[in-house]
Amino acid sequence: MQTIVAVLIDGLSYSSYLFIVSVGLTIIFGVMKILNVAHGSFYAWGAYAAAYFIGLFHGMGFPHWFGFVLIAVSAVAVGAIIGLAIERIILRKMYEHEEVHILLATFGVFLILEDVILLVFGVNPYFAYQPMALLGSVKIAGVTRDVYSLTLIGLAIVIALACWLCLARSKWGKILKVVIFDREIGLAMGINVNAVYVYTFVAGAMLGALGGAAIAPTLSVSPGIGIDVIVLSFAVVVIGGMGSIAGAIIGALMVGLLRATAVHFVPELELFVIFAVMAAVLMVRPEGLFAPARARRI
Amino acid sequence: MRSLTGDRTVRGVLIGFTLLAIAGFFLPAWIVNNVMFGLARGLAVLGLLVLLRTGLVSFGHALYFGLGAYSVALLEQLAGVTELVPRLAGAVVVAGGLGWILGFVLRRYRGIFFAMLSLAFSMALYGILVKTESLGSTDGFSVSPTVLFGWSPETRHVFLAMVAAVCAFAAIVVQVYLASALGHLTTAVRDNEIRVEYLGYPVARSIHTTYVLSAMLAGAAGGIMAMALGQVDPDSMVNWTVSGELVFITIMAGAGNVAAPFIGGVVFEFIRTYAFELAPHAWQLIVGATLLAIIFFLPNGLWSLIEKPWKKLEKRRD
Amino acid sequence: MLEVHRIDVDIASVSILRNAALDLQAGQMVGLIGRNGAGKTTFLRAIMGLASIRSGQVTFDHADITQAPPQRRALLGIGYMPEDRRLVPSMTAEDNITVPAWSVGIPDQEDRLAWIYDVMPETKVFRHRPASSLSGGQQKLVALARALMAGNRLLLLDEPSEGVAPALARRMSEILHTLKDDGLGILIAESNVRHCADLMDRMFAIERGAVESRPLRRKNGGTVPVAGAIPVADASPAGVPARASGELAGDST
Amino acid sequence: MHSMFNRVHRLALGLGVLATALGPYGAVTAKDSIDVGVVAFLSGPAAGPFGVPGKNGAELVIDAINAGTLPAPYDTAGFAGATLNPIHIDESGGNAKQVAEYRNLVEKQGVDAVIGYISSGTCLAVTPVAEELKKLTILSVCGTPRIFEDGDWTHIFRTQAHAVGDSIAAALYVRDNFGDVAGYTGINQNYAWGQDSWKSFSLAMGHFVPKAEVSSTPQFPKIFAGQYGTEISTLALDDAELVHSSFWDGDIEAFVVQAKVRGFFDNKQFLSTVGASAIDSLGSEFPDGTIIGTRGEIGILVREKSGPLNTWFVNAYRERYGAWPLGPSYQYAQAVLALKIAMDKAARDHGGFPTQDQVIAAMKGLSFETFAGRIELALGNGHQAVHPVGYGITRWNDETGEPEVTNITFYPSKCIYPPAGKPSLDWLAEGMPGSDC
Repeated sequence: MQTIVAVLIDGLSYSSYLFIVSVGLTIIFGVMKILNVAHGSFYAWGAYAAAYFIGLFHGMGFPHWFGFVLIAVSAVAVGAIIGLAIERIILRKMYEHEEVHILLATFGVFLILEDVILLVFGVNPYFAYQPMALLGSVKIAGVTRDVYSLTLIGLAIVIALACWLCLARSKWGKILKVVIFDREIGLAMGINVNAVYVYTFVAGAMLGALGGAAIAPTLSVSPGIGIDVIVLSFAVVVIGGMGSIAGAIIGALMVGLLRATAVHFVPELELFVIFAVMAAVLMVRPEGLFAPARARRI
Repeated sequence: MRSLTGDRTVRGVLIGFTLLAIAGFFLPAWIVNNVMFGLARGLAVLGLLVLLRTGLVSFGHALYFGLGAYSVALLEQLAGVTELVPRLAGAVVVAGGLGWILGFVLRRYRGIFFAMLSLAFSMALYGILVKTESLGSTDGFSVSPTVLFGWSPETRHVFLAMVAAVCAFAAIVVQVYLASALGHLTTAVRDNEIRVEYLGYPVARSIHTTYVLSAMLAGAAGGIMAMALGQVDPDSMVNWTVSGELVFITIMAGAGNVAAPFIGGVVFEFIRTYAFELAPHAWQLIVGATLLAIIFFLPNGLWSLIEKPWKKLEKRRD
Repeated sequence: MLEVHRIDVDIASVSILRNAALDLQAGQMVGLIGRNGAGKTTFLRAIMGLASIRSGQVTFDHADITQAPPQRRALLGIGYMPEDRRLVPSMTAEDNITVPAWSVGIPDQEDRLAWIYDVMPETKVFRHRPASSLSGGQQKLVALARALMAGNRLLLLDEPSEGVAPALARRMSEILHTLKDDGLGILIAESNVRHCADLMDRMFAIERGAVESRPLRRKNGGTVPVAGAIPVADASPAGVPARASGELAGDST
Repeated sequence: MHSMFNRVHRLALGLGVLATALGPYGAVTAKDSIDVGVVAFLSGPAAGPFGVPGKNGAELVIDAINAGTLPAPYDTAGFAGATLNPIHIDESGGNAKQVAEYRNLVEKQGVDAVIGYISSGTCLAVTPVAEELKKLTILSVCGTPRIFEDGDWTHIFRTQAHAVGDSIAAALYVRDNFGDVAGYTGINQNYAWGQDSWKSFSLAMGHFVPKAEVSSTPQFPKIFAGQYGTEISTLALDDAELVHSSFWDGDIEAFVVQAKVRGFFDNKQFLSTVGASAIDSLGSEFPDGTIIGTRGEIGILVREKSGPLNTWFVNAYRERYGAWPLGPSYQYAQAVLALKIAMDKAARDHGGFPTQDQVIAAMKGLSFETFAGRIELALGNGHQAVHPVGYGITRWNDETGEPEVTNITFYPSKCIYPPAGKPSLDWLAEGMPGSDC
């Protein structure tokens, strides 16, 4: 019983983290049809920026809670600066290219950003545990857990709701739907598709960076952290259905809970199960469990 | 006309690889090594090129590359095999076998779904290897030097010649395949699948055949890599970044000719070696920047640099 | 109002339009007639900025819009209705119609919508239904309504009566007539002029990417000569074959 | 500037060789300088706590030896009189890449020897290639016993003792200080080092603390995993109160940070065989009361130890790098020292600059004074070092604002290593016959 509760809680907090990272990827794919490998870099940069600034401001005597502000600021700044730069400098010139070229270009950007991290932040790991330490711990079903990881669950819910409201309830969401459905018809109807792409990419980048920034306090932030994250979020997005936010939720929950179960019972299968499920879903429902309404011409 | 160009390519491949094998005896060891690594990668890229002609891009070809490499390592661990021929055969058979099985599934997929399913399969293998102690976990295995019919040569030059022979053979097989009716069919599938289907040709089967061929090439490539390097491990052989690198070399090389992958593979190996030497903290940056430069300025790959003057020359001759 | 000066358009380095030219005044309805694959759709897309023009010029109200970003057309009052309608299936009819209003930021969008419903009362009936639940003909009407939302000066209609029932086609002609009388310029690309030949002020024939002005044949058999018109011998409406039924398949829901 | 020129020069040379297909590099003969590859993690999670301190330690001692400023008995300048020119290589990127890099070092850069390697995985991968290329290679940090127990190498030395001694010393420390512990579990990385550490620790515990029950679900996350939320839950749910870990790179820091917030260390006795680097980087965040080891007479356990060599090392290191020397700083410095001693000795024995074979012969079975202890190449046919291994208990000192380790006990090498020729796990399983504890 205790173990089941532990699996649930571990799985949920891991899922939340996966969701926050993956939702940006799925949004970018949905709108721009770009599978962005550089998403792993947004994550890494978000984590580095947050860890760096939390360490810096903590050293200057700022209170612990200020870390939360820094997490948000880091995510927004990283997304805005790096996201905008990539869209403007690289992707803008590539929309007419073949899909595989765009994918590879994002891979190139990923490689470049991996090393720029080293050049900017050096090779030493960063720690930003202050926000996590501030929130302390709570005992659930006999296991003590950090409140911080639990708040990630809350953050994931807030982000999911915000995305849903934005897409389903706002004028913006409807414009986005038109572009998702058909870029050309959007243009013909006066939508500045380039602007939509910029906003989408920057928003997606911010979400990716937020994933990194939010998880930074629980990690040693060190070079290479983006490599595993990117395939994990691919798995999440593919399982749920590429381009679907509900799908990202389902995908993250499945991956998170599966992994937690594996770690508790058969640790050797921890990684395998994730990709086995990804393959299985692709085989049974290639569009993903929560495929968005297919871009079927009616 | 087409068979004529085919002949010319075959001749070019034969001459090129023969020269390379001979040159190998005069090159310093480190260049021999890099050329071998480059040829091994080139062989896997040749597999991707075959798929690309069908319009498919696999983001998980490290599955077969790694499988080939691990076949060589495990053959040695379990049965003490160090002979070149059984090692290579093992790599090709294991990779081709799995390719044949997975092909039944993958042949139904196109575009991004094909890429993602390939990725999933390769990462599943990665997940198993990394977490299983008896399979070497993250360490992998060492591979002892390859023996050639009971003879273990002092230098690696002989081995380079063997690798060159294998690559030449593979390139010619692919060239012949692409020129065959089945090969033409795959290209037609890329251009208009439905039309091919209407004409009554079995699209799924031709994709399946191509896929198995591609898996065998990547398996051989991994096997050669393991032998050339003397080491296998999941991060360098099976992780998604390896698949990414292979696709990168495919684009860098260009899909115009069966010789292109080998040129691309060798160039990549030298770029990496020098990038690493000049800037150990920024070698990925250099590789990434090269990738972007190729995509932007040389979208048809290095081969277009060779092809253009060649075509000009031919025109003049005509 | 709209002038297309000798444009060349390539798609994937295949020449689609060569020296294509056409002009249109406010309150005029002009037909662009040609068989399937002649380049009608590309011509309209080039005007909309969706296909890039290699050489030549497009002006609207004497302003050069050849290289202007595509979305600027809607702002200028040009509405476009693609042949295959392309409504967003998950959105309601009204949301589909209102899209250009949101993107362009039409200040009197309520009035405009009311006016559209006034011209096409039938669309008002199913305005709250998702586009995916509408019949092909209904979707055509919604697509026209959507084009009207931004297109208060010029309409570019790609095969408006294609694949719809004769009754609806007649109704479409009626609507277009009203719009023309309201002063809109209308350019209709058709492979079959039967339904709106009456309304046409001028016609241009398009064949293998070249556009030529040509006499209009009235129902009564007479012709209305157009200044500078060059008669095209074998391109009479009757000579335009009906489209292969297989190609219609994609158009029905 | 000089090194830049060198690189460009090498690049041009390399290209020249490629283009004109010149013959292979000739063997480099007598000289006033030698090139030595120094391999350590310069990027990745292991760079900060291990690679960079290791590289610094090597650099410090190389410069001092080149200049002849090391205290006696190592105060002669140079290596058999020659200046050592280090070529630094990053150990990250996976085993296959390291093997390729090793081939490049030897065959392209033409180094005279290679010093380094932190990860047991890299050591296992590089060793056969080093032997194949016949290049003197001194492994400095890695700990898997498999190197010399599964193989017999001529060109490979290791100046660091292997993991079995660390584990035995750890079990002994537990017996001596926490003898009534009822059960134990572990979290170790899923590769050679982690697996060997856990295996030998549980064997040693069975021997020294037989009452303690071993957990059925020890955790083996992937190296550099970085997130241990789920693993911490499983360990917390386990009844065992002692938690063994051989985490060493950024992983130990991540684990400690994540576990501490969850009150993990309030209920568990944590034993970290090699996590000392985290004590400095985490400061007061590092849990008090942890059993900590450094794999030898190095690092934080000998920080206060007096003696001219250690005082010089600690002070010179602090002055140059502004930080305490960590275990890896000592380990790399010791490997460099071994090379100097062997080269000097070979030069003395043979008169003139020694050949590689002479250096190898001189190094075999070497026993030498290091900065804070003694190293004997007693195992692996004179190629594998043994030395005492110690443990202590961590405590944050609020007054000095520095961490400290109390209650330090060192266990002599005669006690914790098997006699020459005996595989250590077999020896452990047999109950450590001949051990002198």
